[in-house]
Amino acid sequence: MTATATNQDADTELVIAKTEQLLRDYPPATTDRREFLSAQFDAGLAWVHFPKGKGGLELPRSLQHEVYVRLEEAGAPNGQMGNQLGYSMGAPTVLAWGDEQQHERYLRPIFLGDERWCQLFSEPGAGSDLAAVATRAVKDGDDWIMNGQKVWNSMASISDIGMLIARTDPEVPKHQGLTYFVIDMHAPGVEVRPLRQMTGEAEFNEVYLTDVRVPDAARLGAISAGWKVSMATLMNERVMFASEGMDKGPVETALDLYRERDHHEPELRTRMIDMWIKGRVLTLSNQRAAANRAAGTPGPEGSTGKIGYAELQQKGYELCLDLLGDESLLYDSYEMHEFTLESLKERPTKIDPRRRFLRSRANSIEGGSSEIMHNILAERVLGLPPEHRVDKDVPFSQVPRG
Amino acid sequence: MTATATNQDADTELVIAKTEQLLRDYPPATTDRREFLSAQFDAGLAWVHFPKGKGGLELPRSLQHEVYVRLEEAGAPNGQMGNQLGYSMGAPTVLAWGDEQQHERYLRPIFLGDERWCQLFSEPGAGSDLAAVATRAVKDGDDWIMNGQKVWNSMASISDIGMLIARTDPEVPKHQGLTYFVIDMHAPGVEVRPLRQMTGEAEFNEVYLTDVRVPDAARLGAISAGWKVSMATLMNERVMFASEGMDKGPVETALDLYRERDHHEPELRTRMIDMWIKGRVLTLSNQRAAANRAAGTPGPEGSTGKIGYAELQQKGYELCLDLLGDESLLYDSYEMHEFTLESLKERPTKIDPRRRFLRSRANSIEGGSSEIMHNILAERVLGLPPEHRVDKDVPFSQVPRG
Amino acid sequence: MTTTEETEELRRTVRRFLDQRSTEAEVRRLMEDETGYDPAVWKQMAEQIGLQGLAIPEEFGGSGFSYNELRVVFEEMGRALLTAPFFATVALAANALIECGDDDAKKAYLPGIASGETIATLALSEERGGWDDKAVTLQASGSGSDWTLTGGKRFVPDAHVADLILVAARTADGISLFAVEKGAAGLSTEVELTMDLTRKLARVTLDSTPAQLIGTQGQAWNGLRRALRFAAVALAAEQVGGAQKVLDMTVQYSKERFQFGRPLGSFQALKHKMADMLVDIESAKSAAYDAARAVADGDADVELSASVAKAFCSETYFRTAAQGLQLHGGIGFTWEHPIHLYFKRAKSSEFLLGSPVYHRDLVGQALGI
Amino acid sequence: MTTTEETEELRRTVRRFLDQRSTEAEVRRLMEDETGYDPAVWKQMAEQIGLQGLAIPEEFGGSGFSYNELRVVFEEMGRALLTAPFFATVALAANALIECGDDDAKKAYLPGIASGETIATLALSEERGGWDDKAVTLQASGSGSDWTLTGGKRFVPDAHVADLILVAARTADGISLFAVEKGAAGLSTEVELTMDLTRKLARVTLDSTPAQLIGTQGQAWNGLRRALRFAAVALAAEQVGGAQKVLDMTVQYSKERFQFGRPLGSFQALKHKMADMLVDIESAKSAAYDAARAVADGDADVELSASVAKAFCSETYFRTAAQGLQLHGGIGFTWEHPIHLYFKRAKSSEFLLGSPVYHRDLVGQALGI
Repeated sequence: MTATATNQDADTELVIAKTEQLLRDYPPATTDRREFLSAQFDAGLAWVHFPKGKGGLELPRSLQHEVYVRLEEAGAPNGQMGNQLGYSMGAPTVLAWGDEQQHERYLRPIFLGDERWCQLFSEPGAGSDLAAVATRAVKDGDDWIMNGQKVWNSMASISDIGMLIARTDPEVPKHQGLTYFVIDMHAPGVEVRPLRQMTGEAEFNEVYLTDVRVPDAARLGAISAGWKVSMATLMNERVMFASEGMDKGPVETALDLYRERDHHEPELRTRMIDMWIKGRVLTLSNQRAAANRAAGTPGPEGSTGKIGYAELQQKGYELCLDLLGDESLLYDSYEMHEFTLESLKERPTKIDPRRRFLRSRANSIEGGSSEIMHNILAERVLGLPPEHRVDKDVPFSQVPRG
Repeated sequence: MTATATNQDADTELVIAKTEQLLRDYPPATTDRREFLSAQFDAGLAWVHFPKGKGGLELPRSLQHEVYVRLEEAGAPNGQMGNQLGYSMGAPTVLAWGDEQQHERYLRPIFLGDERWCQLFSEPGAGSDLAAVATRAVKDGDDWIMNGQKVWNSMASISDIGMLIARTDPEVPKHQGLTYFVIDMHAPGVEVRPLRQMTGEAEFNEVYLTDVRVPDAARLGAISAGWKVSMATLMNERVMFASEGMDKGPVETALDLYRERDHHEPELRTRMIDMWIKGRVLTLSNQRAAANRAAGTPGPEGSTGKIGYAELQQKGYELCLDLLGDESLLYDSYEMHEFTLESLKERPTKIDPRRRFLRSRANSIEGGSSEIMHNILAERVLGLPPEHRVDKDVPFSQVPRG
Repeated sequence: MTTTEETEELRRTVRRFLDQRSTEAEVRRLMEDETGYDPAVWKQMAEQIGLQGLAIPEEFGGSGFSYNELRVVFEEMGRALLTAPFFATVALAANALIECGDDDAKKAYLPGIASGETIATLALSEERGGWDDKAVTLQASGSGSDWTLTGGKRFVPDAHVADLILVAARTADGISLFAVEKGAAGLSTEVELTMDLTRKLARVTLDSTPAQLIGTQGQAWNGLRRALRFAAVALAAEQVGGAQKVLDMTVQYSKERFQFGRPLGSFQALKHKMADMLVDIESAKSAAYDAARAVADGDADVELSASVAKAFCSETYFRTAAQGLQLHGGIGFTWEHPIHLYFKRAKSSEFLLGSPVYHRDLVGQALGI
Repeated sequence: MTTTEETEELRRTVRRFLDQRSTEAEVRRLMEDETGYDPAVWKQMAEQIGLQGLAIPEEFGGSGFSYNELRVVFEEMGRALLTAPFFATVALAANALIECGDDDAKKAYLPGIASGETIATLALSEERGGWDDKAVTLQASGSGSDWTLTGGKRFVPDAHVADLILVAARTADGISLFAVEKGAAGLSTEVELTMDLTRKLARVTLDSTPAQLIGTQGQAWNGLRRALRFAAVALAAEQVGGAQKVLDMTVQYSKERFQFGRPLGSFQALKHKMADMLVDIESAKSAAYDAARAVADGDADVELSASVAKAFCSETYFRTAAQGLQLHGGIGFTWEHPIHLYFKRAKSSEFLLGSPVYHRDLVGQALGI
């Protein structure tokens, strides 16, 4: 019963030592934010699993946690804050598919917060069927001219760079004709409009692209390799979704509400307990998934997390409303708020459970709907036969759409 | 607000009058069973919706109820008893697809109980995909030679006639090469074996057919018309399934168990109430379906009944077991009983809820699985696109099976 | 009992009217409008098709039809998300009057409701919510025919536009019912922001407000409870109508929306979900229609039927709306798509007149468990 | 804590053994056999792989491994439907002894269990069932070291083949634990017919039967309760193993079985159901593994973890078995197909050691609600 992972211990020690060194050399209290983050990048503590010289130390990704725990304790700035999409999804994609110049061009500005990133994948006609992207990019000399419409773009109104997939060849089957770009959100022809949602606010945007000129240097990966490149982005999105927001979630909110009120129908106690158990088991599953990933033996519990998360949010806030009773007939405000730099900073700690109840309906749609996640589990984990595909070997231009 | 259905009233009166006449002419107390039933057949009160001279009066089917209520009150014999499959499924099929000779040959013996019928449709390789029947019938002079295996045949061991579909042409798509026969269960080469089920008993049989010789006169409908003919049988089967067994069902059993015991976790009360509501709503739905059928405006509530019935049985007996508590760890008897003429007569009124619990698992499989019922509702009622069919236009002999 | 054809003719008439007068654009306009209804439409409903008086007895100015007809009207209104004080006036106030046992009050108020002149409502819940007798704590002062009310009521549908507010209050011998008319001294109303903007709920504040006693002092609860259950049956019919509309929208969308080169509705997992919605809604219809029949026939256990219908139809509507929203994908989450209006109506009508949890408990009591 | 590789090596060893020794044919033979286990296999389990003593402390003849390893053994036994008194001996009796606080008793009995010589069980429930202190009403007579027991116990796993029966009984100061050895005067056992024929449950009748007091008179309940919870964790691991096996069988079948010219597993509605089974089982594994870890680490709230695991894994196993049976269609309903054996094990293990309803109630108490 002795641990054999001595390597792992050595890695952990190295990361801790380097973090402590960074904090000694650049005391957070007296160091400018950009200067600190720049030093953190140089120390390889931005993404410890990245290559040396590119913000990392070539160590297991799980050790990044050790860095953040210590930086937060010391009150140091956080390089993800306000640029989660750039940090968690943009950077790994650039690293995996960009060339040396692109690594040089994009990684440091992401980490320093000089450039905020957003994602421009979904379209009105390409939701679950993401590869059905119809936004066209046509080569024009050294540039590409883009036209199309994107949707469900969070942060787009305050971002500098957009990760975008566009169709560069409509005459081949749909997965083959896509190319990946990182476009300048301030370029002429890029128009960002807030998209109001059922909660009243506008957390997302629509992005209209009209004759937007994008240099070929902003292409990530080869022409027509866009689908593969986008997978690098999406894999990281699902990790984000499955693990976020577990601090003061629906179960804790419900338990608080339950305890605040003095009497209850017995049915509510039953549901409260059931929900608490589900929440606990989901947390345990996420921990198990993280441990297995860290140990290099990822299991299906990674993919199941997103389904469980959505269900817990939805059923959990339904219970909250039942516990609120007739107050659930009312709402706090349907005024349309847009996402701004300010709202980003003041990240509210207590959101009305009725708003969260409405918001939770999107949890089973965004970032891969529960239906798509079920397909993935059935086909990739259980090895069941794939869906019958009518669009597989047909040029995109001839696939029925609507 | 006045009723306009004066025709209906006249029909009802006629049926009642004829029933009372029958009872006067053939007092049940002093009349032999066969004699009474024969007179009932001649009076057109066997199946009131059948043609005159063939057991009917050409009146709405719903009026049959009026007959049975009065006969039961008067203690008259019941022409369905012990031959439900012949009465409810065989007779309508013979009427719809048989010729005059066949009407003459089969209808009266069914009603008099001279010939008991069973159904030989399903096969090990043809369950939900019933049209995949592989039992072969090959023409040999005026006869057909049959070989194959049937399964899930209730009453087969005590039946005289089997409704059977067989493949007469394997070189056309599967629905087109089937033919319907009513075979003599006592013919050489017909072997009936009990099929033990998870409850311990053998309610069904397997039927092996080895070089069974069947005269062409036992063919119902045209050669290759078997699929259409079988629909007449199956339609009547679903009506049977959706309406049976609602007298002392799982909800009443659970309520009795609930009341017998003095204390309960609150969760059980919640589930008891929920189940009672579901049971009541299902009963109301069945009543609505019956009323709409009677009024000639059948709605989807007919097709939804079977799904609801299966679910109520399963969840209901699960609740019964929870109410029984640790007694549910035990069982009454796994001894293998077969279905006999005697067991048919003494139809037990109180079956152990643990046995019913096990039996209920078949409710969502037999007579069209819940999955198939969902397909039917989605495609026929909601008009959604049909499943992708790989076996539609392919000769049966070339369809992948397993 | 009417024949099916007559009921269906009524349905067609109401649907035709609402298709024109309660369009999505109109519903959205009224959602943002604090008044919350269109007086011209209200007048047409009364004068052209006589909806307000449909189930009011002929002797009190109505047409004397039964709940078998009225439930069709509520079904259609639920389908169209009609934004108007119809539920408050017809399901709550008219039922409370019909069940109050006070002929003078009936004569005084029912004809105005039937003709469309009077908008009315019932004020029961208070600060903490709830829809049973325990919810009523407001104390009336006075005696004989001289009463005043002081206190607050909440979650009162359309009180801000009501000409007549029926108020449940405590008196010496129990719960009594009072009539408070618009403009009465000390009466004020304030619309609250509702999750479901298509049904307005108001706070009512009473400050020594003169009120007319209806029925016998202290004896109002039995009638009120029956009225609340009858209103719950109307609500169940609304829920069934809304749920059917959501299914229709979803089926339609799934036939038109293509993903992976196929209509969404060709994916078996989605087909089965829609089939489940259908099973659920057909069951809910059975519960709602039977409860309406029980009201019409005056069944002895009509309150049980009402609780069954309210509990079952509430959950069916919510499940249907939630599933329908899911099957619409991202578009269903936007403000501009109508499905969230149904989703919010579904959730809110779960709570109105007592949640499914509450009504299931009542069913348990009726079963003696 | 062991590394994953070591645990997986243990799993492979146990699976290899059970693949040979607990085949379906063997399970079916033992189902019909009243003894209910194969003494040769029992001996091999102890002598070849040391399973009985795996988590018994080294000082009492065991190997001193923790529940992190033991749960793998139970998982595999659940998967193979092992029909043997292993659960009774190791999960119930050994835990009761380990938690009894009586070193003499441990020394007397644990080495025999570890070596495979002693088959043991715990008798708690009586005529009415139940798994808490209220279930224990049998009154012991005597004092000091001189006790006799008279009365009955029910639902006692494998009591009919046990060399040692630990009996919970009432004494002056509360619940006490007693050891009754095979052949004791007045002791008789009778196997009852179980729904799940792969686990035998017996009635135990005691008639002035001499019994040895274990631990302090009247102080046994705390240790017993812990032992019952630890046994519940073993059962949860069994359930997880059984559920995974059902999913494996179902996936396999759905790939091989063709209907409509396609494998069943190509139908999306069925694929999604199997995906749901997977999600469910992965969650159950998280609960069971964590509870085993909590036992191994001696967490303060280990009893809560055990109740969570028992409640969750019980229902997962049953849902999985029910769905698996459904997806097998008619063949799954036959006696000859093995899936009903899992279905019955699932349902029965829901009740054994307290139903999910009971354990959820305990969770509620722990939450203070």
